[in-house]
Amino acid sequence: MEAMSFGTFIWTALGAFLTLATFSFLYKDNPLYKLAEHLVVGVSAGYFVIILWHNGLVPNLFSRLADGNFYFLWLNSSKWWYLVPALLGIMMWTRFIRKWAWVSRWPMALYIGIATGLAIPLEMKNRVLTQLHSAMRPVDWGNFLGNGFLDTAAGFSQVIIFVGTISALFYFFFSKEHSGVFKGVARFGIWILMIGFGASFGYTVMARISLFIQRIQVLEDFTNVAWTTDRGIFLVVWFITFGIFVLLSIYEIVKYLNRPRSVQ
Amino acid sequence: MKRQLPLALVFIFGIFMIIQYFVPHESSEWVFEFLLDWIYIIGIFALALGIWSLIRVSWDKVKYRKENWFYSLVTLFGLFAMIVFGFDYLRNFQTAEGLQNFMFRHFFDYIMIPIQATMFSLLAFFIASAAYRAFRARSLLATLLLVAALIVMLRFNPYFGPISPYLEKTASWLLNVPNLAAKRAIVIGVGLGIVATALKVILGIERAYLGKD
Amino acid sequence: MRQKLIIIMCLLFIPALAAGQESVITADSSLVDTITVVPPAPVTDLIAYDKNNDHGHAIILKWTPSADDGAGKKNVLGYSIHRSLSPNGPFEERGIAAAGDASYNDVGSKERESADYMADHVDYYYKVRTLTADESVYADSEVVGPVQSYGQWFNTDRWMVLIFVIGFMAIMIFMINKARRGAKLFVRRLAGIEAVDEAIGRATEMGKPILYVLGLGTAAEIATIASFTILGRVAKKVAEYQTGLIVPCYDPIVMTVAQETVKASYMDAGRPDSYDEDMVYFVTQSQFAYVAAVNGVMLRELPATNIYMGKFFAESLILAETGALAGSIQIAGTDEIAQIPFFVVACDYTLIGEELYAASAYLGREPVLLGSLKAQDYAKAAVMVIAVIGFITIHFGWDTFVEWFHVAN
Amino acid sequence: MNIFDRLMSVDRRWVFLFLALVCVITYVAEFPVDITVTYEVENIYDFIDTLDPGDIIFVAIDYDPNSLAELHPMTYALVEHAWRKELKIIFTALSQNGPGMADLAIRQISDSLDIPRTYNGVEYPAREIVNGKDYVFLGYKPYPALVIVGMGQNFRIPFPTDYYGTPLDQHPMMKGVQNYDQVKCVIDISGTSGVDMWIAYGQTRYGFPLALGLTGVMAADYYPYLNSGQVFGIMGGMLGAAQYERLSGNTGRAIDAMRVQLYAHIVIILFIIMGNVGFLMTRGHKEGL
Repeated sequence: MEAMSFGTFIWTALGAFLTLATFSFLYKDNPLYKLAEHLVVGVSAGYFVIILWHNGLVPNLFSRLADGNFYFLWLNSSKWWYLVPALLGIMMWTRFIRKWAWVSRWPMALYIGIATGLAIPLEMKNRVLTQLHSAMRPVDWGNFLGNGFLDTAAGFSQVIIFVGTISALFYFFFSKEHSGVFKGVARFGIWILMIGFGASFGYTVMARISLFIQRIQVLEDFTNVAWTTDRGIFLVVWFITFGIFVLLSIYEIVKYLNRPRSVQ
Repeated sequence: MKRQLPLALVFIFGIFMIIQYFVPHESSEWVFEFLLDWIYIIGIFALALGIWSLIRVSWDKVKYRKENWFYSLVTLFGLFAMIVFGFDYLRNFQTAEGLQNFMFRHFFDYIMIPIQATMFSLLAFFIASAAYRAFRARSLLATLLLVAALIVMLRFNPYFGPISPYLEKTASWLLNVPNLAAKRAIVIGVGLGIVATALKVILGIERAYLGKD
Repeated sequence: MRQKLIIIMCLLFIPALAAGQESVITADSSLVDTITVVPPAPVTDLIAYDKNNDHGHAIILKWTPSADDGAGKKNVLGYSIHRSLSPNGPFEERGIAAAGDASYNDVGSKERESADYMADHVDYYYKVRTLTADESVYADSEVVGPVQSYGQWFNTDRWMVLIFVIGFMAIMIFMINKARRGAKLFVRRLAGIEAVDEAIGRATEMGKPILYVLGLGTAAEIATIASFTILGRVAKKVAEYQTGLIVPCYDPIVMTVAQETVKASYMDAGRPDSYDEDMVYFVTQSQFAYVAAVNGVMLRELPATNIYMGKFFAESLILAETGALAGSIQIAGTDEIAQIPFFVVACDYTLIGEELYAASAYLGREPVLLGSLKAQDYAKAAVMVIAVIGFITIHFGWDTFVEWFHVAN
Repeated sequence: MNIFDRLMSVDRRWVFLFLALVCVITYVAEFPVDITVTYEVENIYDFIDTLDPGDIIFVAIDYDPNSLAELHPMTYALVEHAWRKELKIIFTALSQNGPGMADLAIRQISDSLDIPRTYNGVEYPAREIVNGKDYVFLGYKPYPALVIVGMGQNFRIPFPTDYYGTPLDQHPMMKGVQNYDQVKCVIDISGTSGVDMWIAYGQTRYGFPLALGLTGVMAADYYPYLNSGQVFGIMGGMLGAAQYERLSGNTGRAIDAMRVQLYAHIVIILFIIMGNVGFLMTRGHKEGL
């Protein structure tokens, strides 16, 4: 374990403490979780203010108007047209004044107009056409049963992919009652959907457990530092960090053991 | 002015952006990039509204001593501390030195990262409790969901002896065949849904987002 | 960007190659004969033309690889592309293609200030040099040119997208007009939608609020825009029943729009006085900090119903499980495919994918919106018919039809 | 409330507690677990295992620190296996951040070889790994496609000297080694698109046997190459690394991680089964009423 200064260790302890505080949410909502929650909300909101200022506003607006002058309202800057988005941005602020709040609809309308117009051809291409094109694949009839057990590349798998896609699309029809042949196809569609959902749920478990393992590692590293340095003060910090949670756990266990028992 | 102009703006800019997609020429590209800058800058200005909302809601709690008001103070502390550090103790607004500020970085590394990473890791537990609570063989559909999930979760389990390789193969088949079909159908449907909704917005049929007077 | 990167990397590589050669020769003279230094055959049939369907500033080169590339003397390493403003030079190296490649896309910058700037409507001349391990042993092709780059006004790769967009728009306008004229349109029931009404009633009975989460999307995302419409309907009912409503927001513009939407709904319901600006508030733009806050709200306010509509990412399951713990009825809808399984498992009702986009029409029951739903169905039917035709034709070896639907870029 | 009702309505906090305990215990206690081995990993193992001492293999380490957690265990298992079999290795690192990690891996695995160990019942004596005799680390050069093509003619073209500045010909193991013709196989451990280059410019052009070690997310996309025979084996993610560790009898970090995964999965599955047993039993009961 590499040497760590006491200052850094205190910060690490803070991180470990907040990690445990957040985990305490699993037991129930409690003051420590509330503390962590409210702290992270404030800190992250402040963080984004700073990031958007330094990486957004300054390079995208201020630096472009930098050669302009306040007395000319920056109209003399070489990229004066960037005053337009600035003005639109300021229009958003009319929401602070009740009477003028409706002005903020203009930039909002612009924003939504640009976003929707952008989405239409892009989504048509990226989702509909791309998937449609890849759905139209020839089936490998010569290798219908495939090599070995449930071969993904086998012909029958390709048939199931195609039929499954079409049936699942059937399920999404809104203006047709699911009845007759339609019902059968839509039914197969929903089976495919459910199997797909189940499989991807099961597949994700591993990645989620990994996240927890990583948090255990962080706490382990913190513990290792505390126990392998020769300065007792590290251990004191370690005991304080974990001690609060140990005491609270004992308190909860005692409370649980002495709970009033209802007679059934 | 209050309602017709915004609707007209949505229509004009929407149609422009659709046409723009088909015109690769530099002039169309220039306008496109300029408009994206607009969106970006409007978004940054709007953050002020968001921060104002956060401050007002938090401050109200403190002022009227509502339940948990103390924690709102913590939020306000975090917010202002980050802003002060991020401008290098309010000394540098024009240059990005604040991003290297010692406290700014340490608040990020030892407060934001641990809490967020831990929130994320709670998923390990929630995925377990969700599976326990919801995976019941209530109906055919629920059973299909359950069985598919079980097989995939067992895919690397060695305790089934000779069946193990088959479990692994079935799992990979489930992931690559029915799962692919399901995804493809959903993606196509979603694509059409998005285009339909976007068209409704541009044509002024869906206008809930504009509010009313 | 990627093109530029490759060019930069190539430029870096050339001195490395040169330096390498030197040290080989000095290090061990026996090595010299292990590397062939006979000049290779030059590339032939070199052609250069403007790249189509772009904004200009790019020229494509094609050639037949050297006879010694992978065959013959087998000593070709790659090809370097040289460009000049005059057929006699001086030539500037533009990039490198590996051996076996038979084309190169010379992309310049469109920024006048850039060192890599490549002007449109200017005559350029090209030659391709066949490279070997020895820097001084190479073979140049003949010079081709002049060739100019220029931008196009229509991207012919995308005509199928245009047909689809216009076709869909036409069906939509037609169906909406039909609906306006009073045609009866049938829509089947969707459990998730019907649950919304019940859930609001339940909240009223319990005297508890409704939590509406718009997700992590920005207002530029169509899923969020669809969610605004649903929020509008929910808020109207909430106003009528005088139930509480909590809308924590992730994005400031989403918050602004949501405030307008909710306010309008309260006015529609005739209760503008009950509208409180703080029902819709901003939390933070950080994914898990936002989740932490919403979790807190769920456990402290114990809402009767949680509605999640819009874009959701990994947080979907954290929200849904915490909501279940709080005993709330939960209705979710998202188009984010990876998250649908989690909502399906943990929520009482889930709108899968495009059902989210249909929800507003269902809740409103206005003929115009139902017309658009019908249009969506026709488009889906068209897609299915095309898929089946394509699937059949490709089995008969006719893949032209399928290729129509391939959009190159 | 009978036992089956109880099975159905266990407080979720017991699920949390149980899962957390199992994760922590399996993380701390280092007991071996068995891993189901798939043929695409076994192919790689068998290939390496049947080579003769002195044969040369080529290992490309093309990943960045962000995929280190998944791919480092593969490198460790594979390289240690090869060195225990007294094979010689040529390393390259064709991604920008690769050389540092490759260097670290080489040093750490060399240290491990200093200790005698028993794998799969075979005793391997301690062995000093010597640069130039047991391995050569060529290092990094930009533009991977060209480097890969160049090495097909002669390793000395892109890499006249190795990573540490020594001319290749001063290394005894490089005597007579010109290009891919003298190596038995190429194994690319990659978290980047460099793997496409190895397939397109390397395997397709020079026809050497190629095996891949990929991140879990990437692996699925490369199975078609396995079916077409261009690639003789694939290790995908932590699971692939764990399989290799198990085959070589060298329990390492991948198996450590998989041990937690395996038991965490089993806990979840047990809870699901418990819920269903309760559900099925009470449903019959209630319908009877």
